[in-house]
Amino acid sequence: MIYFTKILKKEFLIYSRKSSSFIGPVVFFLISISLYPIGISNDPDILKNLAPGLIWITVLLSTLISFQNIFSEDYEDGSIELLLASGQNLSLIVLIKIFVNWVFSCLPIIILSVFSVFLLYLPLEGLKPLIISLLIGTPTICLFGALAGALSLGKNSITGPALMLPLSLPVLILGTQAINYSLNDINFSSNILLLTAILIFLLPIILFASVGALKLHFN
Amino acid sequence: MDFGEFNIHIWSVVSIMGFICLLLIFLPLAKIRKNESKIKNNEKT
Amino acid sequence: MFQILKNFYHKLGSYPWFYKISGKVIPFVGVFSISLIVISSIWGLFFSPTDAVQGDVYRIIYFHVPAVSVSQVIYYSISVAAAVFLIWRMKMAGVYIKSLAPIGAAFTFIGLLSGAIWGQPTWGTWWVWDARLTSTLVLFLFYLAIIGMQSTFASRKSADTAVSIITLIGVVNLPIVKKSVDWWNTLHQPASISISGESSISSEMLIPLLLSILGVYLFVFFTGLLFMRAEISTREQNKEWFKKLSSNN
Amino acid sequence: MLKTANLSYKFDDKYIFSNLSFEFANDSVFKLVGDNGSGKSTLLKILSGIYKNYEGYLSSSEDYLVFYSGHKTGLKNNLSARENIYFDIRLSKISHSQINSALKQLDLIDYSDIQSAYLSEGQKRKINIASFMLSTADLYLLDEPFNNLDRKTTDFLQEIFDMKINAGAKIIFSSHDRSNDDFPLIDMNLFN
Repeated sequence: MIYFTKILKKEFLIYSRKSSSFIGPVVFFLISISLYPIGISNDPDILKNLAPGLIWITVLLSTLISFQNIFSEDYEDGSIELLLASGQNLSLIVLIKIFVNWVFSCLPIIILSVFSVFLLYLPLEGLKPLIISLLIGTPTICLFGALAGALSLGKNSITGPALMLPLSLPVLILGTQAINYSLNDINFSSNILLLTAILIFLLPIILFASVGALKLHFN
Repeated sequence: MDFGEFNIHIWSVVSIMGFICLLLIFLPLAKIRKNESKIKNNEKT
Repeated sequence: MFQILKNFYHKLGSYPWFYKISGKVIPFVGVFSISLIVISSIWGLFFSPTDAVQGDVYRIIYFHVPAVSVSQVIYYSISVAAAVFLIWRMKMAGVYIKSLAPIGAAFTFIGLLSGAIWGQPTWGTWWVWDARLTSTLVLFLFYLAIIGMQSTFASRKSADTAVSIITLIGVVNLPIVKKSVDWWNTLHQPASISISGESSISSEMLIPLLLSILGVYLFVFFTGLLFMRAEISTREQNKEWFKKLSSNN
Repeated sequence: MLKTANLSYKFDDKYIFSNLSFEFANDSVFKLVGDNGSGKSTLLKILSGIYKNYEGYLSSSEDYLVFYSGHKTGLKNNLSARENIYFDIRLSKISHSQINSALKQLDLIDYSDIQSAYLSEGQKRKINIASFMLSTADLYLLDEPFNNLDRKTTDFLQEIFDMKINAGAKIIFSSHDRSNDDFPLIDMNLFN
């Protein structure tokens, strides 16, 4: 247990030192959110309809930028070898890494997305489903990112992005649908439940697969 | 279809498919030839 | 019977045996498949009747339908190979996946492109975001992912394992994508354009279509053998049997 | 007691080494020598549990704690030397005073709060030596520990070796230098 809290602390320290890890996604998010009205239209009616999708897609893309960070640095500097040599439960370590990555790359954006509601004229009743769906949906996307990162490990390959899109498509649909439901006064809880189910169902599978993929690089 | 008639939709599909099929044949053939000739060259030297 | 199958399985797993046999089979399959494609194309393009509704453009069907159907069949076959590789560690299954993936990608691309070119004059649009088209696009992405995965691993065996995992993820993911897009479409505004109108097809059109499907399947078999030979010749370059074989030629 | 029997390692279809049978007794140092590509690093990685798909047997008579140090240092660029040692996952709980004394002995105390991205290769190796010093493992697997070191640190590393052995641990390390010491040699060239 001491071992895992140590890793958790270490990861937090590393991410907090590496300002690009959390400022990068935030800057990306702000830039895109402010570019949408300019690029599409500043008509509130048009933006209102697009807002759920735009916010979700932006969050998804900024995750896409950061998922490479999860393992590539550890691979470059040899930390992964030490983790493998330690004989400890690797899936727990991977879980910690994904969690810290989520806290630093997704959580700030989710908090910021509150403001994007005003910038993109999303009606206020859409705020609650937006935040809830992002909070439950983004960990799943981070999981996919971890798998893609573990497979391509430090090399720039098209595999990561090519895997990310199809895997995260259902999550994106459920998330944006939840917001649209609430705007039309339909109960959106079934979408949130489905997102939760996806997360709980995929968590062990993806962890197992990522650990397997990591080990493949040391064979 | 009349022989004299030119339908751009059909013929673009035909030509793209033909081109890709040719690629699919000649890429592996070139690779096989390269690998086999590499051995021959090694033996000569 | 079982013994024969088992022997065949072991032979199929042996590189020299496969290399020798495929070398003998390839010319026949090649000539046969290419002539089938040529015959069915000429038949379909010039001799089958013009469609009453769509006019001549419908003739794209002789290229579009075989390409789309073969691209899906290839994906199912490589996911079977992926399972075989992960369970029985059969090396030939890895070769099979690596060789068939580019062919599958090529035919998915042809399918998407010919579909778009066909859709433009008939439905007035190049693309519709319905479940079938989206899942074909996703299929293309998975092929690309499989092809892109090859270069990230130093060891062949690791690369094959990773590729098998991706393939199986894809085979689970594809129906999910299809279902969720379907669901999304029914909940959104109903699509103004429906592509699903299946009209009955006359036998004069059906025969060249069946011929072209058969031709493309055989062509995939042919190029599949070629790609597998190329892959084996790369992997086994330094093996005695390969050196002996290629210096005899 | 660590034992290998007919240990072989295959990369794809090519054997890196084969039929390695050894007994590594306690309280001793073993030196792996061999040409480039003879499998020194690979053997260390197998013994440390990083590589798992070897052939043959690897067994030990009791549970032991392994300390592995490879070519790659495992140091985090944006952590300081002190933090890198404190958060070194190979070490159990250690106090800051222990870290300080280790850094002092290695002449690193002036650099202890600088992020390791700005340290030289030799200094990075020294941080790893500090970790090695503070570790209480039973089996040490070190990949080329004497590379990139100055005379003084080399001597110091030798002293730590003696210390560890007196404490009952065993050390297996690799080197491309065949001369000048009295450790039992394992020549990897013999198993290619």
